[in-house]
Amino acid sequence: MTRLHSFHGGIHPLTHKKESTQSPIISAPLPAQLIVPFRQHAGDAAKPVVQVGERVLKGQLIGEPVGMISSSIHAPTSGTITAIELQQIAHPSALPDLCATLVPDGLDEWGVRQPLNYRQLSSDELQKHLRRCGIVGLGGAAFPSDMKLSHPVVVDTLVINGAECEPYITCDDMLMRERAEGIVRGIEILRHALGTDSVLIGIEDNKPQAIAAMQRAVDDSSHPFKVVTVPTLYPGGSAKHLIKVLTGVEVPSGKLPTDVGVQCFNVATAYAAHRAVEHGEPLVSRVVTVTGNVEQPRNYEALIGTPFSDLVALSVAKPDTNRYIMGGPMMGVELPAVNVPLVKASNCVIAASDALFPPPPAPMPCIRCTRCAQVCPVELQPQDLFWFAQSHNFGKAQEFDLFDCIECGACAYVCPSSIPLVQYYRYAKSEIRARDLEKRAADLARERHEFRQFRIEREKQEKAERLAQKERAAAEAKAAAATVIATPVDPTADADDTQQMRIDAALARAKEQAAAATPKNTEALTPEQRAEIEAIEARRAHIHELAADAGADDEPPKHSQGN
Amino acid sequence: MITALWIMIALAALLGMILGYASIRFRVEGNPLAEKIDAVLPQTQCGQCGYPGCKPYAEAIAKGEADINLCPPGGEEGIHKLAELLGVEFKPFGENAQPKPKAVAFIDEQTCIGCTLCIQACPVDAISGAAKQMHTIIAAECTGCELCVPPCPVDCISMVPIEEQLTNWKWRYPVFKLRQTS
Amino acid sequence: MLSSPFITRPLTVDRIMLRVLYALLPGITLYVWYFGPAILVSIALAVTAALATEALMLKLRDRPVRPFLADYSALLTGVLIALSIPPLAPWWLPVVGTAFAIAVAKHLYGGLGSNPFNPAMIGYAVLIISFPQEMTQWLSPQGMGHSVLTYGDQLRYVFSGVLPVGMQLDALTMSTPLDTMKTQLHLGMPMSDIRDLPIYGRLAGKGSEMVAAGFALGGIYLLIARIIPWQLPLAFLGTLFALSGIFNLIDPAHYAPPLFHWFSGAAMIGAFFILTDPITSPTTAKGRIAFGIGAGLLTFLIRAYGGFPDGVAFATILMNMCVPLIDAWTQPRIFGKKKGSER
Amino acid sequence: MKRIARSSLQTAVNLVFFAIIGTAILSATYYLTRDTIAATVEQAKLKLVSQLLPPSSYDNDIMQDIHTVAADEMLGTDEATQAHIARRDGQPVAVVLEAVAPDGYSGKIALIMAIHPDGSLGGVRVVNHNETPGLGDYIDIAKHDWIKTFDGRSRTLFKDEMWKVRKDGGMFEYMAGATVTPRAVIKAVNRALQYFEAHRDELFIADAQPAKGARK
Amino acid sequence: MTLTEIKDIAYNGLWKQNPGLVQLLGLCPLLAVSNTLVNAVSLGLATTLVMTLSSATVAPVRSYVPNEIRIPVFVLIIAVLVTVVQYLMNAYLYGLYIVLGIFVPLIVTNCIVLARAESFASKNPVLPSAFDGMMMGLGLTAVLAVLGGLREIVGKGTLLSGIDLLFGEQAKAWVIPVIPDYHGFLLAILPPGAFIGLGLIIAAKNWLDLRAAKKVSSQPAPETLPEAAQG
Repeated sequence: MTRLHSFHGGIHPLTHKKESTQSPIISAPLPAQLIVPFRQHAGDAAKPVVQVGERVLKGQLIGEPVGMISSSIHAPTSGTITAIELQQIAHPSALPDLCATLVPDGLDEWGVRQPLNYRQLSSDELQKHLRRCGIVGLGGAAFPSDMKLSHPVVVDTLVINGAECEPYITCDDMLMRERAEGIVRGIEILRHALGTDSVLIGIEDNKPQAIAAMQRAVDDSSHPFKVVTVPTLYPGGSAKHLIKVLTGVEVPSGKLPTDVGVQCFNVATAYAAHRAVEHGEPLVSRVVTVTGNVEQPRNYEALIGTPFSDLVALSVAKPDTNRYIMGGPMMGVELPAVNVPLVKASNCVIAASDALFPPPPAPMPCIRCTRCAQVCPVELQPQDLFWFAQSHNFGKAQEFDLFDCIECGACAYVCPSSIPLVQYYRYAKSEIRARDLEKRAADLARERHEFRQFRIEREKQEKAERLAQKERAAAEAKAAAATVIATPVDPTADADDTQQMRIDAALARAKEQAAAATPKNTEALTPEQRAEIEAIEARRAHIHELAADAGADDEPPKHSQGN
Repeated sequence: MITALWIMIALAALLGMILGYASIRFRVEGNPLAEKIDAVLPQTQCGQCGYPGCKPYAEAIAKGEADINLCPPGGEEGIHKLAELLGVEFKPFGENAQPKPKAVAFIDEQTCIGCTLCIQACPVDAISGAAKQMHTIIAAECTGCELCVPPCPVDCISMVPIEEQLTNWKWRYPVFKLRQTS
Repeated sequence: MLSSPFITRPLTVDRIMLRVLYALLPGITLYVWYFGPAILVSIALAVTAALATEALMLKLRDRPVRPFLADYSALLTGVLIALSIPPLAPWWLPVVGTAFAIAVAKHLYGGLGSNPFNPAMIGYAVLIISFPQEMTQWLSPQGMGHSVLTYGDQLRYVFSGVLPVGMQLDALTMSTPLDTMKTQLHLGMPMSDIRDLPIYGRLAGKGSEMVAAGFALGGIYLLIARIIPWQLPLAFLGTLFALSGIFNLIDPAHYAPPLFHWFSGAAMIGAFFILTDPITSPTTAKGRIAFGIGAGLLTFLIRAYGGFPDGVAFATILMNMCVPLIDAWTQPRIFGKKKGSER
Repeated sequence: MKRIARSSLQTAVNLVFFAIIGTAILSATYYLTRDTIAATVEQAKLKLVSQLLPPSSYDNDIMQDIHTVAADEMLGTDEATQAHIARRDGQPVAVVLEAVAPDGYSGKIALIMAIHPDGSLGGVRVVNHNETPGLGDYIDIAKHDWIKTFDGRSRTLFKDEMWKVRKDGGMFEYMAGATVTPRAVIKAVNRALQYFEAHRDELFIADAQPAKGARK
Repeated sequence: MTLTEIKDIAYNGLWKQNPGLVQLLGLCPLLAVSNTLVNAVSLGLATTLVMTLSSATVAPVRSYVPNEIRIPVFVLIIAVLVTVVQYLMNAYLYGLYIVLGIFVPLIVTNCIVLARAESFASKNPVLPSAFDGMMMGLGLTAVLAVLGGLREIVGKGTLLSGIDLLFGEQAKAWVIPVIPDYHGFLLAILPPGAFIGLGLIIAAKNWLDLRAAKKVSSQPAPETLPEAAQG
């Protein structure tokens, strides 16, 4: 028996899980059209690689990862891409994002699937495969799974998250009950890729059937995995907290679990990894709970891109339903519209009514009762953070570890003054992030401006120096000439001379400038980019030439005596 | 009374010497305040304050020559920050210095004649292009200072306000009705 | 768009305040039993003044009146002030004290949640500083005074200041047990003789010790119901007990025993109802212990050496001032951070 | 180095210049106002005494007719004080005595009183106290007339047990809630009278030399 | 000094830059002696006298004072003036001198005196400086008077108590019993009352300013035009 640890705080909201676990997972029918966003994961959006009008097969890559933290997007079924455009997605901002619209042809025809034997693959190869298959964390954060497998230090414990602590959500529960074997196989793949010995599968004690199923599957597989029953306590499903409960190790603030030799995956992610590796199927569908104010709460296996409205229609929303929540009631997002598409991170959709989720009463002032601090799993002082966020005192908020807040909502759940604490934290966090960006932009602008000033100053100096030199030379020559032939000097000729000299000086300086400017921060660029830059720099030099010519005339020569 | 006089004289002499010494010994060169002010300014280098850039404006504030409410790109928040830094009262913007929404310059490529005048005007070298060739704004480096707009002989540069997108979307400050509707 | 969470299960502010009010009932009942119903008049006056002032201030500050009146916080302030002043006080005494507490100590600082000082204690402090004479005329427990006032007489006196013919205020009132002790010690009477004076009961003042016990009972309910944190009363009463115990052991002739301190004056009501005001006490567990210890120490020092007979009110106010500092110094370690690491 | 030295010296000279002018002005004012100030101070003291003794009841210069009283426990004093003697036609009318009540509610209470040769009080005044405002401070003539109850009292008429507040069975009124303060004052006055009884004769002998600090 | 200058200086001293309400300088005496109207006004006038004289003294010598010893010299001038005032009060207003006690010599350290010497008199000619000192002093006196009057009425129910200290015994009759048979509210007379009173007065000033600003913004033209024409 593994010794369990505990964390500070936590709450016991009513779980409401029974409703949706009465019937097995069923496959949702093919919808009339699918809307597949290109940003379904943490990090950069994928880049579309299909054309409008193109026919795609199920599992065909339609968006490829861009940058380090990114993942692939695939066609969830076979059909035709009818549009690639901005469409509304499941985001609290209600702002649109780039999506592909896919009209299924009803054949559900798979493209090439390539099952692999994970034992013959290195961790690197597995990571690449998972990235290609678009596997991301299905617990909610949608972090690319391949990233979580690459780690610089030894990871000795793999924690599998089957806690599913949020009320209402049962997709992991049902997945474990019905597909335990696949999950265990997936866990073995992840364990193999990580190279760990110990595997701990944490499941909250309010899911006895899932625990039994998983235990049976582990026993059958003869892998030395441990299925551990953990007490039901929200937010026990937060990765860092589950790790604490199972191993007693606290992941340091601002660090990753791998820094303390632990990695954590959701059960659904393990299952997706299994499908990807052993069946060659990219992530095109997931299990999602449809519950709340509906006639038939249950779990569906639905294609990514299915509009939520289709799922809700299957479960039949009750007439007083007036809004929908994606995710759980504690951390979920209110949908801007019910026809936005299901994404990889969507574990649940809750039909909500004012009877089910009464709108909060008007907030009262904080009375510093610290009930929030008592339930905060991160042991923050939410009342202080609220105070700072409310007064826009962002520096202080950061000082009080605002960014360690996991936005679990436990504080707002117990607040006697009904203050929307989490919204204040989110507000403060996004303000701070925006300010950081602004600051960086300002610093960059300052640097560029200062460099420009410096350059202009240098050009001026050099020009003046050259001019002075030429004039001196000219004067000497004239003096010499004067001694030889005592003819009066033609003033116009002199002026022309100087003008010519100035032009020469400008040209020389422009060349020098071009030479000086090229080597800056171009080391990390591709040859094409370098060529481009060179071309631009050459043009620039030319421009400066012209500019210098224009400016040279009204330059008073006494500046040369400056320094 | 004579004693009092002597005491005063002795004290004055002593303190005077100390002060005279200190005034030379501890003279401070340069102005660290200007640096701090410069760090608060938005670095658009737009010159709307009447100074040729953010640094000169910062120096002017530090010397007490310029007011703190002259920087529209910094917004009211910028004034608040300056007021806090300098320990003075907040001053609202004047009539002709109102902040505008953030924007980046955009060159209409059909109209641009490639005169390079805007390139010379850009304080942060954020315009690429060459003579008789079309110019482009490097949007990531554009500070939205609008200095390139007036020199353009064909009016092909416009300021496009930065719209809210998923990448720059922010959670709003929670707002509630204070009075309950009854 | 609203942010998550979408479900809440709060024990709302008004319910918290209401439970605190319930918890005061045993003490008030015993008060009436031992000292007559004049206190109820005081409470009614103070509560009316509190609600009226609250409504007026909310109106002036352009805030919604109804939700704030319904949170019972002003009401609680009124009751606490009434309980801390002599029951036979003229009608304007609780009114002035409560109005000052609500208007100045609460609303001028920003209203509920923003006041650094406990409004009830500020109200009390203002009264004892401004009207020391009225504030020392405590009613003798029933049967203790030289003459007894009927209920009707009590009411008449409160509003008109007229006593029944032939009756002297002197004969009805006396100083509090703490005050008497201080005076007698001053005059050189040893503690053992003082305790034999008729106004003292088994533990402390006759009657008042039972009232204190009633407040303690209510306090224990609040502790069990987890309305108030345990650190504050424990640290406060513990410190008071320990300090008075040590001094009593060293010099029993000049220092009262610990239980006397516990059941005299505002120790019990202070420990459970005043120090525990969340708005004006620290937010961290360690901070609360520090706060309680500080308040206990100050209370004992003021009682033993200060110019006022009881020190709970001033100790509370002084410690209220230290709260931001205490909070800053006792920030707990957060998840995933080492103790004492850079914030 | 030389520059620093010269600058220091210059600054010093400058400051000295201003100091001299300032001191000169101050000295001038001092000499101009000195006499007036001394006269005013004396008058103020006389005014206080006049509250205890009608100026018509004596004809000597009581500011000059002084007896130095050594510190005494009975008076509550811990350093020598000056008693002023009032005489009419050379005969002693009263002595103005300082005393201290050490046990006020908030520290010492300084008293001044006039005692006639027969041991009766001309009057008592509180010169300095720290009693609780509104509570114990009614002993101050500015707040209340209570202190006038001492006028004319003497130990020959009233025995020790009468020198108490009414609550303790004595003859003096008090304000409810504040008994410590009047008790302290009554006790101090009573003891001062006892001191007077013991030293009656010597108190009326003036010091050979006028006290210091007197007029030139 | 032009008329606008005079107006500006007076407006600054009495209202806009009022030392008691806006600059919050010289609070120590302000809070300590403002328990009655007479005390408050007396100290206010003493301060005004010192400020007028010090500003008038600083202004002519300003160009002869080297920068290093500017502050010491100003302090010296102020200290001399205060001591002179103290001698005079001691000699001719003894009762008041006793009541105001330590606060008369404390005028030396009253920040507002040095502040005006430093920020105005050291940059301006004699006449405007003296006028500025006087106006600032009167501004302070006005605040002191309001505060003192307020505290006296609330605390004692009278006005002008202690007037005899200034004008002798016969002035005792001048005391106005504003609220007859008043019980007294000690808090107002004690130092906390001063803080609360000052806070309320500052609030009142801010409220008046806000109201004035609102008025101006709603109808800007008539208020501003005549002044501009004058300039």
